[in-house]
Amino acid sequence: MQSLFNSLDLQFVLGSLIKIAIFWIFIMLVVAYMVYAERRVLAVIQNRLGPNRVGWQGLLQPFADLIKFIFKEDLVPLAVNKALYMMAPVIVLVPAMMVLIVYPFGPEVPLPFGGVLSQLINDLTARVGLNWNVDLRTINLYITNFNVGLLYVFAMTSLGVYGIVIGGWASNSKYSLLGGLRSSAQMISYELAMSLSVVAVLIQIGTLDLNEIARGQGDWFGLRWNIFGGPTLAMLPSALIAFVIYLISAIAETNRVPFDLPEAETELVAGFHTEYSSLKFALFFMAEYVNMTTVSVLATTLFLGGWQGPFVEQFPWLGIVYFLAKVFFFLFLYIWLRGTLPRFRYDQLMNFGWKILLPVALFNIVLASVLGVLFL
Amino acid sequence: MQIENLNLNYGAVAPEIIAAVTGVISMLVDALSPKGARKTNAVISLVGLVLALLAVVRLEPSGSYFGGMVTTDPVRVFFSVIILLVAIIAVLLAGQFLRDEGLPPGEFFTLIMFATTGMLLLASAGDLVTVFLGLEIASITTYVMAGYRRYDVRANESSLKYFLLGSFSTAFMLYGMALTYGATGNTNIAAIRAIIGEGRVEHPALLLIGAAMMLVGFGFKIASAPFHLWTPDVYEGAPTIVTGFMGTGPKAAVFAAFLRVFADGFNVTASPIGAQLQSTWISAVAVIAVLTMTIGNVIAISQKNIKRMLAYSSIAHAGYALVGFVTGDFAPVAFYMLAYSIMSLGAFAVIQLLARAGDQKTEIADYAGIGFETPALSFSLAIFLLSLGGIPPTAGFMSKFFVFKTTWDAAPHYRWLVIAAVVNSIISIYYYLYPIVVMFFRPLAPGFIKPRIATMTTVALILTLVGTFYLGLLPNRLMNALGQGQKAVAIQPRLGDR
Amino acid sequence: MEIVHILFLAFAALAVVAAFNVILQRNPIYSAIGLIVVLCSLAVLFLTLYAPFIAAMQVIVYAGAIMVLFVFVIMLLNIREEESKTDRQKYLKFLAAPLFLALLGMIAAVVKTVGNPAPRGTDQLGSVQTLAEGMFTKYVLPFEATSVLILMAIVGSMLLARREKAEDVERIEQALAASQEGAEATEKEEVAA
Amino acid sequence: MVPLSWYLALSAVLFTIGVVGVLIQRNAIVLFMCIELMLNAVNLTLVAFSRFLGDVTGQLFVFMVMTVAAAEAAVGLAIIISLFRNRETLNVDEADLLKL
Repeated sequence: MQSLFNSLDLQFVLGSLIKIAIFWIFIMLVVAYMVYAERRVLAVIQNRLGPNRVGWQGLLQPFADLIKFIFKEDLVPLAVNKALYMMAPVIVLVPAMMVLIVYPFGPEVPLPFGGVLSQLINDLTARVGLNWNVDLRTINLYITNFNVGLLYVFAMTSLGVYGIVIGGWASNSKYSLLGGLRSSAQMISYELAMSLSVVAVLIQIGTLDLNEIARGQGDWFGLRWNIFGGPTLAMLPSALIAFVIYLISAIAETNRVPFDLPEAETELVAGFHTEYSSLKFALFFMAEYVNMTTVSVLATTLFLGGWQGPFVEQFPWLGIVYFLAKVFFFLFLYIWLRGTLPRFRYDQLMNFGWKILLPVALFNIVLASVLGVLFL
Repeated sequence: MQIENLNLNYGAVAPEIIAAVTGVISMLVDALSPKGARKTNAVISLVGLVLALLAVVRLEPSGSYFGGMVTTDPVRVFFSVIILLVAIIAVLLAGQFLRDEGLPPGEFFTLIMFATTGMLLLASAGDLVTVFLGLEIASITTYVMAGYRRYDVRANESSLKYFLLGSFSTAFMLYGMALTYGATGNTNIAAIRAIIGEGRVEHPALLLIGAAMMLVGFGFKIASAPFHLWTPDVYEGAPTIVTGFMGTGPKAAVFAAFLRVFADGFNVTASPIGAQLQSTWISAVAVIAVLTMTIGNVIAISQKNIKRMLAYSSIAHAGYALVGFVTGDFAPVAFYMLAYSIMSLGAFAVIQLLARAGDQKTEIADYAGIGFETPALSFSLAIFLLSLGGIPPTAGFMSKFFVFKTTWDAAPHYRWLVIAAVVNSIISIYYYLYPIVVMFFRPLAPGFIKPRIATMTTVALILTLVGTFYLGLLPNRLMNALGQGQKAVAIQPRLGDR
Repeated sequence: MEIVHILFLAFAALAVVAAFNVILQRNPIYSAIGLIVVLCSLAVLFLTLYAPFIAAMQVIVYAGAIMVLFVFVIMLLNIREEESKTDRQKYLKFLAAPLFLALLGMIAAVVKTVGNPAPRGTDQLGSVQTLAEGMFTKYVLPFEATSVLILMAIVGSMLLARREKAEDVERIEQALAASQEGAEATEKEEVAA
Repeated sequence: MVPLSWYLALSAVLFTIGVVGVLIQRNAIVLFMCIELMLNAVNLTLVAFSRFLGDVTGQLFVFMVMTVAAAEAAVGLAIIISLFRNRETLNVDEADLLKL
């Protein structure tokens, strides 16, 4: 057992756990304030005030909401399938959170007091007889590096659909079931276009490793992003088409306006989570916003250069600022769309996905391959 | 693996490419023509099949291509010809079937063409991967074809049963392939043969279990006992023309792969493990052959429904063909499958016409007295039945003779198998004669009208009749060709020589 | 005992339990969930075999596409628990137990012969590059063959699962009636005679 | 490193469970799931051999198996839907218009 504690694996596990905890708190804050921001921005768009009472400008509103969610009565309808009904929100949230471990939030950064900290840890572990050689002078701003990171992201995203469909079915209510079925059909349909759109970018960069992808966009003063064609400007057309397809299908994937059919109030009450209340509803709610965040993070990494930007090489911590700025841009886009666009009809949605988006994505792969063969 | 070493020769897969492209063309034609293109598609498919036939005949003599995925040898050529003949006859029959039943016209031809692609791939497979893929393309298409008449519960059930048991057997086959791969470190059949011959098998137990699993898989696919239970239900429920098609084409293709994997890949006696493997599988196949023909024939006697009867008869025929396996030689099996395919398709073609739309009349009692009302049909049916029973001078007799004679000469240890087969074929004559008796010597049931016969159907019937007599009367040329082919492949060493 | 052993044992146990769940549940949806768990734990086991690409594909294709289809169909048809009315297949249950034991015996034999060889593959064996090279050189023909397979599956499933259009129903009924009428017409003639 | 025999044993156990499931289950859709389980067990065998033989063929084979499984699932579920439309049950014992 001593050897187990000495092994690199354990250090890796412990290190990862700490990082995961930090990331988790961070993402929860993002989600909380995303909700707040959504309400305020929508209010501005609709010419009203929005929540501004709890704390300065309503900044403590998310915590008030959280407390409300926790203390609300947890109703479990009689006819539900108990086990699945309980499981569904968890199944939705867990894959959504699991995606986060592969995203690079920034370059390798020097940790303030890193040298002192590693010295301290090494001394302490040596005292219990362990021989750890921790080096914390620089740290990576990602949890783990995975050479098929992009596929991992798609794998996890594709699991989220179960929570929705099972939640809809277990509720034993027709609105929920219809919402769940609609949602799963929608997610499957748009996942295809989304994955295919990414292929065009993959042709430019030739790797599935998200870190490599981010690192590869650093030329031109940190502006050689994939949306501009990555290695060669000649790929610009295919990259732009891919970006647009990705954006559209990402919005559909996350069931947001104008593709929020699964929870169309006018026809389906609240869709798959009609029968959920209190904390379980909060989990669904959270999952939706986590998904929005992760989809934005992926868009940032794939198309907008991830943490790359001017002066990142000189000041590595600047990377994380650029990164968040780009992510928040996408999140703002979501809110903006919600404030502006009406909802699609269901048949329009399906037709759009299968008859327009998918063929365009397929065509784009051909375009990208031709351009790649000619210019790369 | 360098591209240059792969031997990418598109001529070597020309038949498969032609079949697949024809399938796509017929699909597009059907999609783009407003009312469905039954006739156009039939013509397109026929042209495609004839082209594929030409491509098969013009295949380069032998060799392996695409990194060993495809092998050209006499086995491939002969079985490809059988498959394409079956497909041509099926296309000829399909036109009337689709019109009489009012079924969606275009897709049927597309399915036949894709199934043909799969079967051709299966017959040419030089690697376990291509065996698997060819098998799946052919089987999955046939599942769909079995359920083609989708308003009909019987067809749905038949399709479901076929699908479930087919996939079940595929899983066995696949597990066998995985274990064989683990034991030999290779999936190429020729390489596996070489490795077994040199005794470089790392885990002999794995190889034996793998071979057994694959035997189970193949046994399911060719409907041999004790894996035959799905056959009668599936054959009865599927539309008659599909029954005819799936009882002949895919079966012949599976026999080709079966021959290549077992009679070629696992037929090496140079090393101890090879010898053990060979003697094990050959005795297993012999036992399966006897079981298959006996069960098929005995149960066939008690059948009241002609499609079920022919289903059991097809089980029995698989047993006869398996007898040829113990020679370790492909020629008798190939000849047998050719003869069986032609006469069986002919019989199903007549039954399709007599059963009417929706397969309403398939009881043998329905055939009472029709003998002289529709003489053309009933005499054809009689001839096909007699041929299936092995009466000279038909194809059925000659093919049985060829198989039994070769086995008797080549494998002295297995003469008991030949005796069992001869006894069985004598029993079988009883139930083949019964419908003939009903047709010609019972009073006509009221309400009989002559079925309409379309031109294409007539052509198909004439083709099968001519084939039946040609193979029965003038088999020499074909047999000589087979004999030469057999020397060219030299699937060796024969069991009798041991 | 390394961490990888613990991982293997944990996920192997999970897979086996979930597999039993697949076959012993009466409600199809629980079976489906069991199968999803098996698939995901196998994906983890693929990772321990240094096959990350296959692991990702396992989740994307099996768990993300195929099983969604299953769950979708179960919900679409609203298949609930089914009490069986007939027991014709009961003998199969008695067959199952000895078969299970026989196969387990076989497994023991296999495991004993295989032993514990050292892995010969490098850790790069399952990388995307290696797989892609194999796929587009030696496996190019099977790869193309799968496209035929998938095209055929699309045609076939559309054909079987779409609803009959009104005109289709009409045409089929006409065709069936035509053959019936023919029969009745001759019957009448005979009666008249 | 986890020994090869562990993987093979697990895969064989899963395969066996699948086979038993096919024998004891009556619901067509669950039966089909058992077959998928068997295919997955085979995939594990193939990947394990691929790793221990140092040969990429096994993993490529798994690709083909996955493709086939997807095609099979599409067609199989379509068949199940078309049967269900015509007779509201998926109990294979009751699919007895065609007797054994």
